[in-house]
Amino acid sequence: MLIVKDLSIERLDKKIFENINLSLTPGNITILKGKNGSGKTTLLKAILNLIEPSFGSIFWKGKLLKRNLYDFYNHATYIADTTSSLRKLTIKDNVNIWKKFFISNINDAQIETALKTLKLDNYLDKKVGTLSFGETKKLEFLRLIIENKKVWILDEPLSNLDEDSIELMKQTFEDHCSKEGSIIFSSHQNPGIYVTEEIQL
Amino acid sequence: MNFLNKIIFFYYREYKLNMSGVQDILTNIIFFFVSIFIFIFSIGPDKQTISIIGVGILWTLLLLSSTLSLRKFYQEDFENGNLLIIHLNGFSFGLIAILKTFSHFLFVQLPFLLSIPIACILLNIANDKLFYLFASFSIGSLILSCLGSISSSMNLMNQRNFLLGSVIVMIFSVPVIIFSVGIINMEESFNSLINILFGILLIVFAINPWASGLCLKLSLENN
Amino acid sequence: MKFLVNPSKFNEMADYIFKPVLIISVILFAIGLLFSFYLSPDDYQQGSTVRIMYVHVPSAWLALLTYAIMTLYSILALAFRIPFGFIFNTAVAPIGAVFTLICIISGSLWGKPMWGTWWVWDARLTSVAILFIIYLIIIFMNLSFENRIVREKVVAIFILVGSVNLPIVKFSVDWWNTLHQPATISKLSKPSIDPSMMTPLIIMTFAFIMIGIAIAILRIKTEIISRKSNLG
Amino acid sequence: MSLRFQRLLFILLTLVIILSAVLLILYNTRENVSYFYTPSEIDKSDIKINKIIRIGGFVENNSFNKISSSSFKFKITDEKASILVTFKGILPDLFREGQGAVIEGAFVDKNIFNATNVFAKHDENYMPASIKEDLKDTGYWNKKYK
Repeated sequence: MLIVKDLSIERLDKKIFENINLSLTPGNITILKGKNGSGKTTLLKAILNLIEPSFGSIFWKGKLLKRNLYDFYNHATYIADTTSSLRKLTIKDNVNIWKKFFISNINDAQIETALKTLKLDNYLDKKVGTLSFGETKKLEFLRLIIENKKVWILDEPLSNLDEDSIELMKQTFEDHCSKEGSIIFSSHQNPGIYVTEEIQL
Repeated sequence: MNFLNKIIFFYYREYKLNMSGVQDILTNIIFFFVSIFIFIFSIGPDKQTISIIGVGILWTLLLLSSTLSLRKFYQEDFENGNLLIIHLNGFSFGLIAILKTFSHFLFVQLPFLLSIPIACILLNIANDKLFYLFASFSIGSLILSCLGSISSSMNLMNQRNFLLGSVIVMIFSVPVIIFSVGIINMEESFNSLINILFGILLIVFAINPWASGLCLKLSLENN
Repeated sequence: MKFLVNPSKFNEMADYIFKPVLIISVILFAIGLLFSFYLSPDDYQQGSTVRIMYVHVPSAWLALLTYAIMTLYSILALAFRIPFGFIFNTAVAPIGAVFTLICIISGSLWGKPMWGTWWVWDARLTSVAILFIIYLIIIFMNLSFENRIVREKVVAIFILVGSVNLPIVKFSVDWWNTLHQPATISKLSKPSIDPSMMTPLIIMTFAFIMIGIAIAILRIKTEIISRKSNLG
Repeated sequence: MSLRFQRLLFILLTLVIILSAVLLILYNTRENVSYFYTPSEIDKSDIKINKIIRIGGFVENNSFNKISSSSFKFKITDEKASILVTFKGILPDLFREGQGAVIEGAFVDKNIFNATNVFAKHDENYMPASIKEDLKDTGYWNKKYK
């Protein structure tokens, strides 16, 4: 599906990384490992076509990503390491906005169970701004369920999560893979999650 | 149609976002009125003078108050990553710029437009000028929204000098002010002046998606 | 002509031409000032006040020319990915601002005795004032971004947006009634200025161009060096 | 609405909009950004009394009258209409009969304009003072320069 070929990126004439090759096929989990500033986020942004590669190319479904961008965006969810939920609104409102904005085909019961597993179902009328950092992070992952897309692109999903939540993420990941989905995520620690491909930056 | 739904729900999102911070909009309007009071008191009780410079005061304050809310334009959505999410949902940056401009007009400028009649009473502006005021202000504030979009997208990554965005809006709004104040003072040439204003609106409206879109993309690439 | 778009070629070329350009500009200034103060005649209406023109007009031309070239380089830099355009814009904006300022100051010194006022808000003077502020905004933008890639591109976009002001400055006197007189020298018609006054004007214009090029060379070279050292 | 289609749409829309906008502006600005009115424009429209406006034109020949040391009376004309102007204050050096001028002020009654400011307007012609005399002698002067 997604193939990255000999990708190199330079910024201000300085090489960030060179010759990255990876392929993301259904049921695949790829991890990007590396220290801070090694270019994990840059690589993810290049995959999202936000950053022009200096050399090499990215393909989606056999076509150049640039030519097939709209289709790719329709199949991918990106979660950055920021809080994209609106802080002044309640969890319920946020979920509603996402559900409508992404034209989600998920029904309310599924969202409720997801909220339950994330242990957020008691705070539905609480404003996001009053939640703890870990909780907002978990709320962010709710978007993965709501958007219900094949390719997940996650930037540092496991930082700031407790062990229970990491365990939960593990299960979610495996679940997604068994449904022919594919995941690429970055991490600076060893997550202990089963991955099919590991890329060191 | 799928995409039309997306646009409608983009505005649903904007509506929710703005209503959650409705006190910000109200504060803007309070700023507008308090400034009018200050103008009236600093000029003195001469009703004649106030009614002569009233239109100028209205325009200055509209400009100032709409530049006050410039940082709300893209900055929040940029910092919390929503801009990227919207883009990934199939909106090109140019389209985001256009939609956001209309949203700014709806939620920030429209309240001003609605409060103009009250401001007119305070500033002793004759009732028969109300139509001209509305005509020039509705086009002018749309132009201000477009300019605001351009300048605030330029200054997304500008961490040091917040005022620069306002200066950019103000310097480009000089022709707008010239012509729209002209409408009030020269009612006989209303048609051609409103056409000029409309022409300026079309130009900034056409430039807006390109300039803002490019700046948005740049800032998202590099933050 | 590669030195116009390539930093290292530009550096080579600059080493060759910097000194000659500087010398020529000094000579031209000497001749031009001599002409404009002693050898040119008084105007039939304005008397000797007309001599302000020999500073005012070249600086106004150069203010416009600088912005036009910056616009050109912005297009080159954004559309054809030529980074030298960004270097040029950063380096040259203050020069354009200074030319505009000279133009404004000499203009008001000229306006006071002739028109009877330092300043009026007619279309020409207003648009030049806006041009000056646009230059200032470009300079301040260059100072206030931390990320260089974003900064130079955003500035280039701003230059392009601001270039709508250029035709307004140039044609304001033809399109609208202004207190400022229409253009004396234009392509379409014979200049309405006497040769004896045209000569110092042309000499002074070339002197201004030469000094502008000399300062631009210096500033572009420092800009290139500072960019290189930022990387190291 | 793919991203490329959005882009194409934008390009087309931009071209159409900019073209029509430029036409719209050029068609309408001609009369309206004037720093001043000409006397014949004043003649045609009915300008209100006591409204501050500017009028530009030439000082009519043989119309300049000095009432006292700092108060003057003259006519501003554009060869089709002329307006009687009174002014108290200091006139600029360049102000003389036959020369361009812009005056700022208001009509005190239907025919008399009271100027608060007078600016001299010079034309785009520059020539040595000596040549002007030559030209006048040959009669070439009036034909070419106003």
